[in-house]
Amino acid sequence: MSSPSYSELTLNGLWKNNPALVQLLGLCPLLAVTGSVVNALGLGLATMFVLTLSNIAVSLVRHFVSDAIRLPAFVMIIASFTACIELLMRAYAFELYQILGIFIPLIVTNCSILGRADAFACKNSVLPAAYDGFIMGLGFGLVLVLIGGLREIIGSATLFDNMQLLFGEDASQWKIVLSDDYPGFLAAILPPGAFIVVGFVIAGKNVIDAALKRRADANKEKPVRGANRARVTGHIS
Amino acid sequence: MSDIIFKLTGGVHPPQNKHQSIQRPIAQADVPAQLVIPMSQHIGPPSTPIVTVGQRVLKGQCIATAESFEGAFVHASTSGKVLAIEERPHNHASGMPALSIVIESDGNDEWQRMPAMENWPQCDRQTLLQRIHEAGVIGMGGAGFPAASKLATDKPIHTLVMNGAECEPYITSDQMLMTERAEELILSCELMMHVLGASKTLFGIEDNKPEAIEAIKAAHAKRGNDKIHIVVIPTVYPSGGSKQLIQILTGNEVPSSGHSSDLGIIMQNVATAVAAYRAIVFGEPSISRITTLTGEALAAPQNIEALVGTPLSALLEQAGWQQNLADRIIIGGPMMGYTVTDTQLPVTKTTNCILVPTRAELPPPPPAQACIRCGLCAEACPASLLPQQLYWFSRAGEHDKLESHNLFDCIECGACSYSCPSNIPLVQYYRASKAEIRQARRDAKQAEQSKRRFEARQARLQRLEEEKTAQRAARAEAAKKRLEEANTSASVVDPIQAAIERAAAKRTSAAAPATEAVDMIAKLEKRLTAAKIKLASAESAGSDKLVPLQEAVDKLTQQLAEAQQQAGDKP
Amino acid sequence: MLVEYSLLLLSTVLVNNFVLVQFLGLCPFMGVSNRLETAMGMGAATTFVLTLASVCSYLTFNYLLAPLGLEYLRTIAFILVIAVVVQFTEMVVRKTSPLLHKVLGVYLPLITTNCAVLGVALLNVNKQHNFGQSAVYGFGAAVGFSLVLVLFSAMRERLAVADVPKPFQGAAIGMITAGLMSLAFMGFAGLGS
Amino acid sequence: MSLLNVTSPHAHGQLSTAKVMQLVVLATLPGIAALVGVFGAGVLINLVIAAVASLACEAAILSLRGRPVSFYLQDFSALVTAVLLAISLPPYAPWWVVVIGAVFAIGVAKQLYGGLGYNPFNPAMAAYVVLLISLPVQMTQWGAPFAAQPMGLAEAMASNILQHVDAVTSATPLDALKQGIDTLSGATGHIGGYGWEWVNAGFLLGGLFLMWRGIFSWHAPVSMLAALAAMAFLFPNDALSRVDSILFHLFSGASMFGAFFIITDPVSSATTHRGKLIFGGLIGALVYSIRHWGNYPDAVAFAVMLLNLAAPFIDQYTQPRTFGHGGTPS
Amino acid sequence: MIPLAAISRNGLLLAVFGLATTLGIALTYQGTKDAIAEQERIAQARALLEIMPASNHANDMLESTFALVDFEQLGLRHAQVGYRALNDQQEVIAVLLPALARDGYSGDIAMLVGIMADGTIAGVRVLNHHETPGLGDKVELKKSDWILSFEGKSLDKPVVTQWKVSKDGGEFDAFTGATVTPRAVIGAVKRALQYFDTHRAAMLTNESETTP
Amino acid sequence: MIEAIVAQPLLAALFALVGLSLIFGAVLGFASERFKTEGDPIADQICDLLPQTQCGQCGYPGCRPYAEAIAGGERINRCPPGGESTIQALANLLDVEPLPLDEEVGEEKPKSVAVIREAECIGCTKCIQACPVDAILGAAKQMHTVIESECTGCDLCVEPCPVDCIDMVEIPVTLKTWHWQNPTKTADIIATDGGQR
Ligand SMILES: Cc1cc2nc3c(=O)[nH]c(=O)nc-3n(C[C@H](O)[C@H](O)[C@H](O)COP(=O)(O)O)c2cc1C
Ligand SMILES: Cc1cc2nc3c(=O)[nH]c(=O)nc-3n(C[C@H](O)[C@H](O)[C@H](O)COP(=O)(O)O)c2cc1C
Ligand SMILES: Cc1cc2nc3c(=O)[nH]c(=O)nc-3n(C[C@H](O)[C@H](O)[C@H](O)COP(=O)(O)O)c2cc1C
Ligand SMILES: Cc1cc2nc3c(=O)[nH]c(=O)nc-3n(C[C@H](O)[C@H](O)[C@H](O)CO)c2cc1C
Ligand code: SF4
Ligand code: SF4
Ligand code: SF4
Ligand code: SF4
Ligand code: FES
Repeated sequence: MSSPSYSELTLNGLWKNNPALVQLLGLCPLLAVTGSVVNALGLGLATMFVLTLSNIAVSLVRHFVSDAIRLPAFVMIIASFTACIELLMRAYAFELYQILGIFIPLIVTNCSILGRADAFACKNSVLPAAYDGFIMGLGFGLVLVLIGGLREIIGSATLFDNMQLLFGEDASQWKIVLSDDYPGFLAAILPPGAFIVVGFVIAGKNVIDAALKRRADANKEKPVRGANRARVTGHIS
Repeated sequence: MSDIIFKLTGGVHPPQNKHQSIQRPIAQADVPAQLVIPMSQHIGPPSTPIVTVGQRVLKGQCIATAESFEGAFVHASTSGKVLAIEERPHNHASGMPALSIVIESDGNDEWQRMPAMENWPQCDRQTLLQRIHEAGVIGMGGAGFPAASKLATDKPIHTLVMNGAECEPYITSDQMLMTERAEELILSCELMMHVLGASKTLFGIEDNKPEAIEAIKAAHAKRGNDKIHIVVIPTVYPSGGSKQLIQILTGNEVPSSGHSSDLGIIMQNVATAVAAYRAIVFGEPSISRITTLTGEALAAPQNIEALVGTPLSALLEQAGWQQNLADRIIIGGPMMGYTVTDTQLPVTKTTNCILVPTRAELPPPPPAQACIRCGLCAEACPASLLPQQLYWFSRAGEHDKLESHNLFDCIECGACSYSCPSNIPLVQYYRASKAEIRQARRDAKQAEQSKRRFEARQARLQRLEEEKTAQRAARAEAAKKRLEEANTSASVVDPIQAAIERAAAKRTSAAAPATEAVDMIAKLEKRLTAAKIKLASAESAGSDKLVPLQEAVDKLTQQLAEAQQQAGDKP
Repeated sequence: MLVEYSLLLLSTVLVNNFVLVQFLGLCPFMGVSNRLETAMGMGAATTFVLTLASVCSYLTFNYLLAPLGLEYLRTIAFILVIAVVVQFTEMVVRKTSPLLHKVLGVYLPLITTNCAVLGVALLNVNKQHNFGQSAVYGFGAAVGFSLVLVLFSAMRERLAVADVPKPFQGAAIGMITAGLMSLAFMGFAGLGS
Repeated sequence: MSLLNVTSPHAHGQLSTAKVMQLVVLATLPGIAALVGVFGAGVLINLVIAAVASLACEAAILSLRGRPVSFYLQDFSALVTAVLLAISLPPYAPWWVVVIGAVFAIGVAKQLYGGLGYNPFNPAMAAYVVLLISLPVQMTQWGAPFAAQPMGLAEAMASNILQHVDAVTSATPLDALKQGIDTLSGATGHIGGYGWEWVNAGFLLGGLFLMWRGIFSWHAPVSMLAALAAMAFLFPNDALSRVDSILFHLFSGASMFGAFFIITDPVSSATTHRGKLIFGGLIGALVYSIRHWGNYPDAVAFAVMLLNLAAPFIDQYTQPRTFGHGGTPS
Repeated sequence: MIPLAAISRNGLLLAVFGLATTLGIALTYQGTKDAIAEQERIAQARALLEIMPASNHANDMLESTFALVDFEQLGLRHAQVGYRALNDQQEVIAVLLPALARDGYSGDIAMLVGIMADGTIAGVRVLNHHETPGLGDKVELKKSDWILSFEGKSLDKPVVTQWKVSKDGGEFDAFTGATVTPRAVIGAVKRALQYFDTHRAAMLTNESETTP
Repeated sequence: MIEAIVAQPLLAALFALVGLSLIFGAVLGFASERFKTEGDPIADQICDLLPQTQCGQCGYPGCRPYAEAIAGGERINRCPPGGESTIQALANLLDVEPLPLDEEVGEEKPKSVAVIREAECIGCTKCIQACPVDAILGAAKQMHTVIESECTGCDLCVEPCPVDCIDMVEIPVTLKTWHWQNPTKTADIIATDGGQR
């Protein structure tokens, strides 16, 4: 397998094969911790961290593991990085840790289904693997933040509230209030809103994709039909 | 008589519109100049023509035969000359052509009857069935199922059901038959019971035909046969469906995949019974039928007894067709009939009605709206199906679901479409889906067969291939034997063999990582065998390359042993 | 006792439904719900594994990690336990009932990556459930998961023929439907407390 | 001359979807009249706003999708949704609450699924629930019944649209019951709480009319009311006697409105007869459970949505016995 | 046949992984252990510190707890402890009492009431509740400042009869559309003040005792 | 012993997890040996759904190989003879979204059979070798003929024929095979989605 180029990896992770919007993986955190930007960002960063490091680690050890224990070994690698970040967050961002709750340890399952370790890292050398992990994490994190932002705006007409949880006291100034007498639209912050906002974001992506495809189709010739037909009986002399 | 009747499941009450066509008595259609008689008027294999082009035929003469009871005999409807035997447009929902015999009428209408069997009560069942078969009597209530085939059932039959329901709006051909030929009809019942060995007849008539009921009751009273029960049933569509009428009259349901004969019941349409009666008592084959001509586009709606093969246009003319008013021509009633666009199509034995409505009378279907799952269709369905679900599955092409929702129990009565507030052509979906499923079943069978043949072929080719390799291997083996014999130092061979075995044992453990050493050993082995084969063949051919080959083999053997040694040390 | 357990069950199945309220196990919920039959298979497999995993991780935590003061190792320990349970289940099923294996087999490996399983294990610790509670909690979570999965799949079979606008077809309308489901489940709030 | 070539049946019944919808709107009139009598003219303003917003939203989406707009508007289903939503809202809700509700009902709950016939959830109820959890303040402001000076149309307009007058609000009887306040009325002769029995009677009347016209079968409403009554009898509130409890729950809140107008929505409910019995019965039981043990004083909307969710599943397992399949002949 | 070779090889390899990963986690844990412990303490004391900021007192309130006699009077369902704030002289300057309002709109409302030695309220915080989001949840400081309106109030400021929501003729505002929740909170705070009144002497003497 | 371990947190951690993973690895090793999967039952099920035309248009030499490829993750929309209905059936089986037929591989055509213009046939047997289901009868230097009921319509025999005497003939609709079609989508106003949206 020839390793894909970095630009291809980037496009894949951020858009074409976005883990959250296209592969529909990691949905739990996507919905659970996106009530506000700060929560989303917190989990997004943590995921990115774990994904990158575990991809590196997996790529490093890929020659030593046999098929039978491949999955458990990788899961253990991911789990250990997750456990580390959990400990670090407890130590240095405790309030955020409390808010994100079990979704921090759940990065384990989340990342293992992101499947990058299995699908990519164990077949590629360290650098592409690291980059892939980073981009996939970034793609996931960006969607988290986007949805967090949308929900925050619809729910309470604010943006970047409580950023101090992640970036220290100075960040509490970052809060943007969009409307002062907004009555609040709680459904956006409550579970139903999470699903519906994600649904609309996916639909939005579909619209953009359709537009892009139409443009691409306009200047692309049709594939030759049956070009790669196999000879069923070709091997007979 | 106080026969109990049962309630029909579902059903609808469309406006009857029967009065228009019962104002006149049954008229006789003129003999047309040319008749087109299709060979596929019945359900079953098409009949086989036995006349030749140019041959003169008489009215009632057999012109096509059938081998078994599943087929039907066909007779000339009038005397004349056979003009052609060819594919002609057929009076069928498809409008597809069918093999037909075209007869040019000579205007004499000269009869050739079969011998009458007035002593039928003394005749045995088989003789009577044969006569019904040879007279070409088929079900005239709709489906066109050969009467002889139905009557020849080997199940014990206790009840004959006469279907005089005629539940479709507009149609009055059975009604007029019952009114005008009541006595013949009562006698036909007796004949049918005799053929079937049935002990009673239930004669079901809808209560919207008082004249017919009166006539039949009078004839019945006159004849005084207490085995025949005239049962007046409430008017509801589709009470005339065979399963439905049996439900109304007996309270029993014909099992889904079975026939009424499983309940000991056989049902015949009244016109069929009369046709069979006339075939036996007068020797007249089935060459004509009573057809209702009705609809507001006709000036003189009426019933006409028409010869099979008469073009529709002739009948329409006779009933005062106002072409400019006609919106469509429906063969059958407004609920189950099909439209035709060609007025030259022939009347067949099953053409019970030609309905020519104006646009105002039966407006064209408005565009379908979405199904709102209101369930009105399910309320109407006489088969207790869920038409709306069938519709959804049909749209989605979910064949499994359609079958598990019993699509094949749908009798295509159209009650659901009739009541659907969203104007969805439900029945058409079902017809299409049924056809698709049948096609899929056929395809699956075909695919299964193709797969078998493909696999058989592959297996054969592989066998051939194997035989070839086996032969090659045998040759190699023989050569190797010779090589061994030539190689006196057996000690060289043994470690190789051992190594090969060891490596092979290693390879079989699938979980074992393919280390380089093992690869190496395998490679060496291959090269060694190749070299040995070459050596052997060189030997047998007496080639002069023997010495270098022998050296190569020795070297490889040594390498292999070394590699083996290394691999053994490693883990 | 019985009342307490049935309230816990009610609360995990409906009020705090894992999928719609707690947001756990969403990937299989969205992924394995196109057909009713598959959803039922998945539900059955998950119910079995989740209950077993809940109990096993309880045992691991309380009899191995807690006595040694190793609470911080719970994530990695639980994920190992879950993987073993899944594998083990597959082995047992395959050996004892090939028929059942045919029905459940394909879903079993998917369960390891269902975060409801790890979620149950972790929540058992957080909520300091005892053995019985852990079992009931795991079972309730799985029943809640299966319930909404099955209902959702029946609904999606219907959606498959709906005239959904192009951009919303597929995952988007699935999400929105799940949102409306979750809206409905908000009605259970406060029940049983 | 060209003759039509179409499939059977060629005849068609009288009922059309548009007519069904018109009848439903018609049948809400007695209930609306009672609402006006009890709470003043506010509900009328809501009706107008909701109707305009719903139809506009439906038309907008249809034209976005390139569909024939007038063809679809003529089925009147958006109007039904609007009317039913407006009836459920507090009579003096601000205008924008009504608009948000109508847009959610039509835009999200109905048209995202393809419009009439495809929506799995009852649009009016989905909108109601979204509003209730999102804007609880506005959604819990019910005016006092039979206010000393009932609002006329002008005042109602001022209240709803300009939000001038602060309407006097009070807890609804169900809410009061939940809080243990005795506004009950058994003593004063008002069985469903002051004024509410009139409203319920109005909807009962309209519902019976629809049933008589064959718009829906008896199964769902009867089974819902029966289940509600049974639950009220078995687990009465401390403040009520068993009989009072039954009457109170049947004639308070949205019981009759729900039973005859909401759970009968053909699109989102179960379709088979047995299915409808289960559907209605579970709704009745859930309504009482949530009223009695849950966080919400009335629960028709939640219960309906919960059962909407189960409707396809119920349908799947309550197919009627097809003609000729098993069963014993009668 | 039991494939011993495969078992032992895989087992060993996985064990190596286990070893490595555990080592990683364990080392991280050793590194962060103290920081985590510190954070957890802060979190526990957060509500206490919000009411009695660190600048106002000199002790660790988590350490100076006392058992509450007659805890039912505070609405509590089971025994809990109260906290004392001490000044440099180890005198009690305030007590912090847990209180529970059982008549919330949907379930119990748990709170912490800080009362200065002179009987005025230092602050009130709601710790846990299930009130309707958007209606009753305005008792949280995150959602509204309402809860701060208790500060400086005491049993006679306003007088006992005025400890009601305005709708019931009292001193305190309620939220639009939600009267039940404030009514419950006010009631519970009032009860806490009355409890303080009755048990003042015992509570204001600083004799640390462990949790009963 | 235990006390000693507990006293050493690092040691305890190592001990616990190494123990767990030892057991785990052993169990998995055991499982991997003992319960090897043989064959792929899902491929059989897939193969049963394919039309068995054996035409190779999917890019695989026959339906079975394509079935195996699908089981291994290949897309399900590459079989033109099966068309929409096969794709739908596969989607149902595999619980994935149905895709439109891949344009690249061809289009769904009405079913047809091969017919040899017998007068022109030179009896070269090339078509016999090409036919995947042995549907052609004939021997060297003799006229060949297609068994219509066995022909899958794969058209593999057309190209090898040196004299181009094989035609693919659509199977005509007859009175027997005619059936109702679904109502046309254009008549059904709900399905005219403005072209695409
Ligand atoms: C919906 C439906 C309605 C039918 N209505 C009648 C009817 O009114 N009269 C009738 O004789 N046959 C009617 N038939 C046909 C009968 O089911 C049955 O074919 C016929 O009575 C059998 O008699 P035959 O074989 O003599 O035609 C109807 C069939 C269907 C499916
Ligand atoms: C023993 C027996 C076998 C029958 N076999 C068939 C059959 O194979 N196909 C068929 O269409 N009708 C068959 N029929 C007749 C049907 O039951 C039915 O009467 C006929 O299809 C006409 O249908 P209709 O009555 O509903 O129009 C059979 C009847 C009997 C008594
Ligand atoms: C769904 C729902 C939830 C409510 N939640 C609360 C609540 O959490 N707290 C509260 O005080 N009132 C709540 N209420 C409002 C009360 O039931 C009651 O209507 C209100 O307190 C009356 O107060 P008012 O006199 O301010 O109008 C809720 C009402 C409804 C319908
Ligand atoms: C008896 C009946 C009841 C209805 N109830 C509702 C309802 O509760 N909510 C609603 O939005 N539409 C209702 N409708 C209208 C229509 O079915 C609804 O707009 C569809 O759900 C939209 O697809 C009803 C229609 C009928 C015939
Ligand atoms: S009658 Fe028409 S609209 Fe009503 S459920 Fe049946 S198909 Fe749907
Ligand atoms: S056509 Fe079929 S589905 Fe429709 S009512 Fe008749 S039997 Fe039922
Ligand atoms: S395209 Fe279809 S029919 Fe042809 S070989 Fe491939 S799978 Fe078989
Ligand atoms: S005869 Fe030709 S078209 Fe028919 S199966 Fe054989 S190769 Fe294919
Ligand atoms: S993130 Fe996929 S199941 Fe939870």
